[in-house]
This record gives sequence, C-alpha cells and structure tokens, in this order.
Amino acid sequence: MLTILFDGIAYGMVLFVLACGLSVTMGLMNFVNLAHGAFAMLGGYIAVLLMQKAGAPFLLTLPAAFMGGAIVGLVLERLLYRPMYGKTHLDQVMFTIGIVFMAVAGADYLMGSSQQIIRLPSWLQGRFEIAGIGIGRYRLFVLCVCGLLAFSLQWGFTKTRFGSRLRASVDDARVARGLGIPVNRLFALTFAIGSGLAGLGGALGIELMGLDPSFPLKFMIYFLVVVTVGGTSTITGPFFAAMLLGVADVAGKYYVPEIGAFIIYVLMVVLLIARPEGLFARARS
Amino acid sequence: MNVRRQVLKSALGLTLAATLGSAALAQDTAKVGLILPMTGPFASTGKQIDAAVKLFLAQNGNTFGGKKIEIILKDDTSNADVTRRLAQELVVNDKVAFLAGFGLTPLALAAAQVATQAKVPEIVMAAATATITEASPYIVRTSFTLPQASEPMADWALKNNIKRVFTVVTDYGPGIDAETSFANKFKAGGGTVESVRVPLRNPDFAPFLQRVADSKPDALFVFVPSGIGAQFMKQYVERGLDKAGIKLIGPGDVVDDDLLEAIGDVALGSITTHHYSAAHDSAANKAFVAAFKAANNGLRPNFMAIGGYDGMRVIAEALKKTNGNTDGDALIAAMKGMSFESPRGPILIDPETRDIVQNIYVRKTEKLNGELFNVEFATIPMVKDPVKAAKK
Amino acid sequence: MTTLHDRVRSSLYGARRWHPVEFIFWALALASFWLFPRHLLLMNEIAILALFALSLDLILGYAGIVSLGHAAFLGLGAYAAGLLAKHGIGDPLIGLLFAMIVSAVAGLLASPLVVKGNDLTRLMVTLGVALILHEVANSWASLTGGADGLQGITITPVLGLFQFDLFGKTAYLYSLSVVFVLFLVARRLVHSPFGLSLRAIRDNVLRASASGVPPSRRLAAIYTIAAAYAGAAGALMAQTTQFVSLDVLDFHRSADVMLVLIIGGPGYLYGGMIGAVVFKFLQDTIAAFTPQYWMFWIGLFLVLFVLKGRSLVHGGIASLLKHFPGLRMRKTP
Amino acid sequence: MSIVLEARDLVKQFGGITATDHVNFTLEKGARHALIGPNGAGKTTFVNLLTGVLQPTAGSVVLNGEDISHLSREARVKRGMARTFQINQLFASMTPLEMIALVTSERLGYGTRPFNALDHDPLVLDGTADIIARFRLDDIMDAPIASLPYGKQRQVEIASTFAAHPNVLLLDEPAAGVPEAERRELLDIVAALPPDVSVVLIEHDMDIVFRFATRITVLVNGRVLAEGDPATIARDPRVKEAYLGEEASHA
Repeated sequence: MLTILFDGIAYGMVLFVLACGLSVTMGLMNFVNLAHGAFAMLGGYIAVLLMQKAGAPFLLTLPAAFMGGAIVGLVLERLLYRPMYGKTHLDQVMFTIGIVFMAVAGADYLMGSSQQIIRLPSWLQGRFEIAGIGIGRYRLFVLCVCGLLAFSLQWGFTKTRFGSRLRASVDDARVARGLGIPVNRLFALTFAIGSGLAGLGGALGIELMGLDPSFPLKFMIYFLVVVTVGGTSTITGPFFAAMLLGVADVAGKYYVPEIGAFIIYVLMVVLLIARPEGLFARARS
Repeated sequence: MNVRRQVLKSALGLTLAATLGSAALAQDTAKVGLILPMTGPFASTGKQIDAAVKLFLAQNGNTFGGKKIEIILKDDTSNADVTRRLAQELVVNDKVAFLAGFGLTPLALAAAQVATQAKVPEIVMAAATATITEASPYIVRTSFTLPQASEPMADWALKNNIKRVFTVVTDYGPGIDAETSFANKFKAGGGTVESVRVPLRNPDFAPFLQRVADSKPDALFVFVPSGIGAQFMKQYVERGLDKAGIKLIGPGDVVDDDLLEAIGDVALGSITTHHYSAAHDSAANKAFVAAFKAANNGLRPNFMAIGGYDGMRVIAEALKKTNGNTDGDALIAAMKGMSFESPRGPILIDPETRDIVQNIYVRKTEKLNGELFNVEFATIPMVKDPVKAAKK
Repeated sequence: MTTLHDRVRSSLYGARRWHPVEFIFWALALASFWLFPRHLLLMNEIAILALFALSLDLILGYAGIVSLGHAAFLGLGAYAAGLLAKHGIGDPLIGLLFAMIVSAVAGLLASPLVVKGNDLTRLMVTLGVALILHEVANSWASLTGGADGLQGITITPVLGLFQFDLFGKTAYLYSLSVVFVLFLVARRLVHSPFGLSLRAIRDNVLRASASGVPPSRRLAAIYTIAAAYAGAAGALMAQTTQFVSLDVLDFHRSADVMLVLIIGGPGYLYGGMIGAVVFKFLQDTIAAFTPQYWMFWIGLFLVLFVLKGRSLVHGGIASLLKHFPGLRMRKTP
Repeated sequence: MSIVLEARDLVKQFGGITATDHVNFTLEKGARHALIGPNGAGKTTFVNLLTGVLQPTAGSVVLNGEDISHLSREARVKRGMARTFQINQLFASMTPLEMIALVTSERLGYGTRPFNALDHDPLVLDGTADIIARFRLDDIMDAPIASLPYGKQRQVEIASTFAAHPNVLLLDEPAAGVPEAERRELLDIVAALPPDVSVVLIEHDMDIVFRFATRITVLVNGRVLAEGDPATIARDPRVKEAYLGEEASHA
C-alpha cells in the first residue's frame, strides 16, 4: 500500500519536472505548446546517446539532457515560437502539433523506432525495504532529485527578483512591460529553463516511462492534464496536480486494473468541468 | 541506421521495378502484395519480415512453377484501415496473386474480407491471435498462434512444481489469447491463477508488478508485444521479483531474439515456450541465421523473420504445385497439408484449419559465447492450435 | 422604400446564392468517378474525410468551437453502423441514420462540456472525451472487438441494388451522394437565421446574447448536428470498408481533420473538402516517396503553413472567392 | 406615468469591494434618464447588473412588473431591454445588413429555424429595411463592419440594438470615442428615438446629458448620491462637489 503511494509520488515527481516548464510558459505567454514533450524526448535521447556511444556515466547525462533541452528550446523560441504568440490558440495548436509530428518522425529516422534502453549504475538498481515498504533505489533517487528541483523552483519563483518579475509578467504582460520588465527576454529564458527541465525529465523518465519516438504524443495528455488541472500561475499548482495524477494513476492501476487506463482521463474531465480555470488557479474576475 | 537506409532503398527499388515491369510481364509474373508495418511502433516486425522475404528470394531464385515472383511492399503504418485499403488496391489495381505480411492481428483481420471477396490467398506471417484463420477461407498462417505457444507452458509449469501463477498480459487479442489458454490449461492441471491485463499504451508497469510482488506467486506468466519486453524485464528485476524467487515464464515474445541483447542480463533464466529460437540446433537454422545476418548487417533473425521466410516458401511451393496457376482456390488447395523442414523444425499447414502445426520448444535464456540466446531444452512435437482443436 | 426593401432582399439572397464554381466543384467530384478509376478507394476516403471536415467546420468555422477530439463522434458513428450491420441490419441507409442518431445523442450529452469555457478548456475536454471513448472501445472488447477491430460486418446493397465491390465503385458513389446531400443541408443551415446566429456567437458572445441569441442552446444545437455529421462520416467509413478498427477513435484522426480544415480554410463549407483533397493527395504522394517518414513532411507542412503559408494559400483562395459573393471566406475566430 | 424598469436594493460585490451599494432606481415610461458620476462610480457595473451581464449579490431587477433578476441576458432582451456597450461590440465578420437582419430575426423568434432563408421572409425584410432606413445605413449596409470608421460602427451598434425593438434602451456612453465630425449625426439619431422607448443614458459629456435628459441619477462610489430633474441636479451642491469637483481636478 505504502509502496504504491511511494511509486505514485515518484511517478508524479517526474511528471512534474516534465510539465512544470509547460505550465509557466503557458501562463506567461498564453501559448499552447503541445510540442513540450518533444523537448523531453530530446533530453531522453541525449542521455541515451551519451551513455551508449560515449559511455558517459548516468549522472553526467542528466545535466547534459537539461542543457540540450534548454539550448534547443532557446533557439526554437527565438526562431519559430516567437511569431506564434500573437496568433490564435488554434494556430498555436496546429503549429505545435506540426512540431510534434516532425520530432516523432525525425526521432524515428535518427534513432529507430524501438524502445530505448539504458543501463543504470549498479547503486541505482534494485530496492530495499524500510518497515515493510519496498523502495526502489532509482525511484528514491528520482524522488530526491525532483523534490529538490521542485523546492528550488518554488524558491526561485517566489523569492528571487527573477521570480517576482516572472510572476508580474504572468499576471499581466502588458503592465509588466510598462513597468520596464523585459518580458520577451524573461520569456525566452523561462522557455529555455522549461524546455531544459523537460529534457531532464525525459532523461529521468526513461526508466519509468520508456523512450521511443512516440513519446511526445503518448505523454502529451499527461502534461496537459498537469497544466490544466494545476493552473498556470504557480509552481505549487502543477506540483500537486502532478502528485495527484501520479498517485491516482498508479493506485488506480494497482487496485482496479480493469479501469486503470480511464482514471487519468476521467479525472481530467471531471476536474475541468468542476474547475474550468484549473484546480489551483486563482479566481480571475 | 545503414540497415534502415538499405532496406528503404531496396524497398523503393522493388516497388519501382514492380510498377514499371508490371505491364510487360503480366503473363509470367505472380505478384505478392507484402503489407507490413514499416513505420511506427511495430516497424521492427516489418523490417524482419521484409528482410526474410528478400533473403528467401535471393537464395532460391524468384521463379517458381514458371512464374516470376514480384514483391510489392506497402507500409500500412500498423493502421488497420490503411491495411484494408492497401489490400484492396493491390488486388484491384496490381492484380496480386497473394497478399502477405500482416504484422498485427487487427491488420490481418482487416484484409480478410478482401481476401475472401477477391479469392486471393492471404499469407499471415506474423499476427498470432488464434481466430485469424477463421476470418477467411483464404487465410494461411506461417507464424504461430499464442495458445499454441502458451499451453505447453502450462504443462511445463505444472511438471516443474509451479502451483501458483500470476499472469500479466497486454490487453488486446493476442494477450488475452495467451492468458486464457494458459490459465485454462493450468487450472485444469490443478494450479491456481491470478490475472491482470495491462493497457496497450501503458507507460509504467510498476503498479501491475507490485500486485505480482504482493501476491508472491511461484511464477509470473507474461505476454507483452516484443517491443516493450525490455521495459517489462527491467522493471521486473527492479522490483526485485527475480530475487523473491518468482520465475518469469511465458510465450517467447518477451525475450524476442531481436531485442535480447538490448534487454541484457536481466533476461537470464527466463523460461519461455515458443516455436522459434535463433539458437535452434539444426543445420538448416544455422545456415538461415548466418545468411540472414550476412544480408542485414548482423541483425539477428527473430520469430517474425522465420514467419516471413517460411511464408515465402509456402508461396513458392504452392506455385510449383499448381504449375504457375494463380487461381486462388487452386493455390489454397495446394497449400493445405503442405509440410517441409523449416529452420525452426518441421512444419505442416493443417489441411482443415490452414493454420500452422509445428514444434513448440521450451527454452531458457542463457549466455552463449557472451551473447544471450534462448536455448531450447525440451520439445513438444507438432502442436496444433488448441483453440481450434477444441472447437471440433 | 421599395427600392431599399429590394436591395435588402437581393443583398441577403446574394449571400446564399449558388455560384457556378460550386456546380463545377460538384461536377468534378462526380466526374472523378470516370476520370480516376484506379483511385476510387482513395477518393472514397477523401469524400469521407471531407464530410468529417465539414462536420468540424460547422462547429469551428461557424460557431468557433475548437475541438481536439472530434474523432469521438466519427468513431461512435463507425461503431454504431458497424454493430448494427453485424447484428443483422445491414442496410446502409438505415445504418447511416442510426449512426447519426447515436452520434447526435452523444453530441447532445457532451455539449454542456463544450458550450461553456474558453478555447483551452474546450481543447482539453474534447481531447479527454475522445480518449475516454477510445479506452471504452478498447476495453469493451466483447462489444467492439477491442484492439482487434470489429469483425463480421456485412453490408447489404445500397437501396437493395448496388453491391459494394472491391473496386470501390459503389463505395465512392454512395459516399459522394451522402456527402452531397448532407452538404446541401449544411449549406441551407448556415445561411438560415440559425446559421447567422452561430456566426454572431462566434464573432462576439457578449453582443450575441445582447441581441437576444441564447449562446449555450445554439452552441449545443450545432454541436449536436456536427456530431451527427461526424457520425455519418464514421458510418460511411464502416460501411464502405466493412470493418471498424480502434483507429477511428485515435488522436491522430482529430488532429488530421483539424489540419484538413485549416488547410482549406474554415467558415465557408468548402474548406474541409478542398483540404481533404489536398491532405490525402499530400499523404499519398509523400507516403509513396518516403513511406517511413511522411509524418515528418506533414509536420513540416503544418509548421510552414501556420508560420507563413496560410496567408499565401488563403490569400489565393480568398482573392479567387472575391468574385463569388456567396463563398466569402470567414476569418477564423 | 408608469414605471418600466426598477432596481430594488441592488448590491454587487467583487471580493471585498462593493461596486454597487444598495442602489434603488426607477425608470419611467418614455423617460430620457441620464446616469452620471465620476469614473469608477459603478455606472457600467450597474448597467451590467440590469442587463444580466453580471449577477447581483443582492437585490432585484424588475422589468415591466416582472422580476427578471434571474433571467439570462438574452431572455431580458426578449422582454424588451436592449443595450449598447461602452466599447463597440459588433460582429466583425458580418455586414451591417447581416447584423441587423440577425437581430431582427431573433426578435421575431426565427433563430431556431435552421432551414429558413432570410430573404424569403417579409417580416425580416421589412424590419431590417426599416432600421437601415431609420439609421441611414443604406450606403454602408454591404460593407464589412470591421472596415467601417469608428463613428459608423457606433451607429451600427445603436441601430442593431434598436432592431430588437426594445421598450427600454440602455446607452452606455454612445458618443464615446466618436470623432467630433461624426458626433452630430449620432446625436441626431439618439434624439430621434421614438418617444415610447424609455432610455437610460450613461454619459460623461454634460452637454449631451443636459441636452437630452429629462431626469438624472448621480452615482458615486456605487451609491445613489442624488436624483432629480436636470435643473435640480445642476443646483445640487453635493453633485458639484463629488462630480464636477472631480472633473475640475481632472482638467
């Protein structure tokens, strides 16, 4: 029982790292980025390549996956995404679906269509038991890394100057501009960090979620659920949404495997109907 | 990657040649419409079969019974509607004498009606749900059926002191086939079974494996499509099920030869029952494996490849028997009861069901010369598909 | 006064008048039957996709409802028609009607979820509903055949006369007729007071309700109608292929149809049809070149289209249409 | 004179802020009733409460003797209350003709008829032509609304509102943003509204207010500060202080 809770939280943590960038960019620019998963996939493949071809240790691939996602995010933001901000949600959806399609086919071409497999260092393999709770070492590791990240993100978002400027811009970009906040630069940076986090999440998630070219499509719904349920103006909203989702998904599959696959969708639709503005979003007048 | 490019190139070449040559050689050619998933999650199935088909033609020439065989390869992206249209177009526009390939059960079923309506033999080289051959009197199968591979597992388990089994299967036709055939046989022999089904697009096996861990059975019976076998095996080990003494058993899909190296040592010791292993000990198989590897950059043939290879042989032999008559009924009649020695061992096309009858081997995953193989250690000779056998 | 009265009448009539180009369009669609006898199956798919896109156009182009899950109704219609045929009622027209009713009921039930809320909520809810249906169809294998698809569908000849053949002759003509009839209905619909009120809601909800238009009810109505149209497309699919697979509910169906409509341009009924021709043609051509990676090219096409090409393509269509008052292209919401 | 519209103890709170504070208001038949007050006095909020754009926290709205507090916006329109908005709310993709035809067909209850043709119905044609003639829109009736100059758009806004044949018309700053040159024409139109239509006019421009109004209500901080005929209001020192004082400080 507690093992399931633990697994669910670890799973939710990865989801959070994968999706939190999306939620901030969505809030900041009101931009629907369905291609977020492509950055995650990129991070995953970077990790795989580094380990398989260059023999890099697993821990080293994590920052590399972050940087890879961030750099590509920065470049794409500048070149492709920026012209899209003024367009309708529909255009943004079409545009980012296009990117997803390209990423999926491109990954298939470059990396092959099969599931990628990495070998974890031995100290991350296996599991141990504390008071009857079976704890996978790797899941514990993921939990620690992601927990730390969530904590520092929350700190950065609420306590630093960057964070306060960001929050001001999310609230009202026009006013923020008027106050002399360089919203565009702020956004480029946020986008890069968000994409980097996605990349990191992709690398961390290989063991838990697998990695193949269909990754961005397969997990799109998960990211969107985290964001729509968690709202787009805080870090804590998506965090709790991701935890909720992770635990509900894992527990649902454990206890009622017959309908396990439905739980996430039903959860999303019900929550959206009940709280169309997101579970943790502030009420906007 | 090179393999990929080569395959692509040759596929294109063949298609091109086929379209160009079709008009001139219509009289003396027998076209084979090969429909495979060349893209998408099941692309490896397509690649293996395509390579095996080419290998067969390269080894045996391409003229049988006076007819030159021409392959028209089409990618159905493992989408059943596309399969259906491609089959129809191949029949109507290209006038193919055979439809072949079919990577997954729904794809094979989608073409069944076309085969019936057009009276064109449909050679199923991969899909493995038991009922497929009942969908059309023109279907002949050269792969295997899951009950065929799963039932012997139940016998083996009972004999080897396994009393409680937890089954984990992917929730679609073949998985359900594997689960029910195994469970029925196992329960009939006095064992107890618990079951759980995993959604097809499932990212994380953790909750399902946790159930297995909590239940502490003697063995875990698993069927997942070969592509995600690796993921499953790793989580099985991560969760410590191997150390808890829970044996991994099942039909051979999870330890697919094609992926075994990538799965790694976690696969060691798995007991599986299947119809083909690249390590099958026979002269025919050694030659087949060597030739296949040589032609495909060292790619190891798996059970998909053998289905494609023998499928081509069935087509070739049928054409020989009919002396090049491409009438569908004549071809089917020629295929019924056909038997020969395949690299996998002796096989027979059941004259009643048009399904394949073959040896099922019990294998253990071991390391040979530093490579992982499924080493056969027991044989159940000439197994018929138990589902159709039971219906009679 | 009489002159103004007449001007008002002729102006309102002008907006719904049939233009020669429209006759040519449909004549070409019919002529294709003889012009491309080798491609009847593909053309049948185009016709069905066009109907599906027409359905999306009704809600997106005219009422401004964005949807990422329109395949839900396509799939429902396909399964409804398929199941009816499987259980003994193989008449295609009855099946068509049944599928439309089933989808319409589903549309009506789902409409409260989409009539309220902003674009983003709508996108998510529609996506979620479609995914749920996909899972239901997958899990309820005893009814739907699950991932193996629905087998054993036998469709009797259309009107008892025209048997569905392997060449797709009957299939194409049957689909084209259904598409044409439903198009006529849709055309009438969008030029009616009801259709005008939908455009009012799309343009400005605040003003629409201040003009006496009840937005929720009208949106629910058009959503229901569009669902029936999508259901009809699904029925055509099931009947002409005599097979239903889980794929009809897949996400890519919803994405594709959106793409189709966006290519052709929403809000003038022909967008979905033109888009369907372009899309299938692209898909077939590209897939012939690089069977593995056609998805890449379609993605690239999308990206370029949204970034630059839309004004190009639609500018072209729009300037063409400028000469035809009845076919004015509407701006996307 | 009979009362056509009445607000009883109307309260609207946004979080902690009370935007409308126990407002009582009556509109008499045929009146030209101006609603004035400094910026942020809650005039538009009040109109939004009357028309159902906002739901009141407490209190009720009575139209022609019927409590309409819980009716939808469109139901209120059907009962004869129509409004213009401070910022034009138009149907960008339509022509003035289409917009007016739409409102007319909705007034006639044709909106649920999916197969009618607009040009076949004499009632729609008469109603539409009547409004177009009355508001002198015949020369621009086929131009896309989005392409019209602001003053003309304003005219279309008022005309289309009027096409609903309201007996209570709420005009929220009808002249706002209209250039001086086009203003006259617009004011003539307002002046020419039939006498049996009761009008509530929100306006900043005191010239317009005193030219049209037969009665004036002054709102300050969400409360009614004063009410009376124009002469009384003009003399009221509290109004001068609260309202004109603010105007003065602005200038």
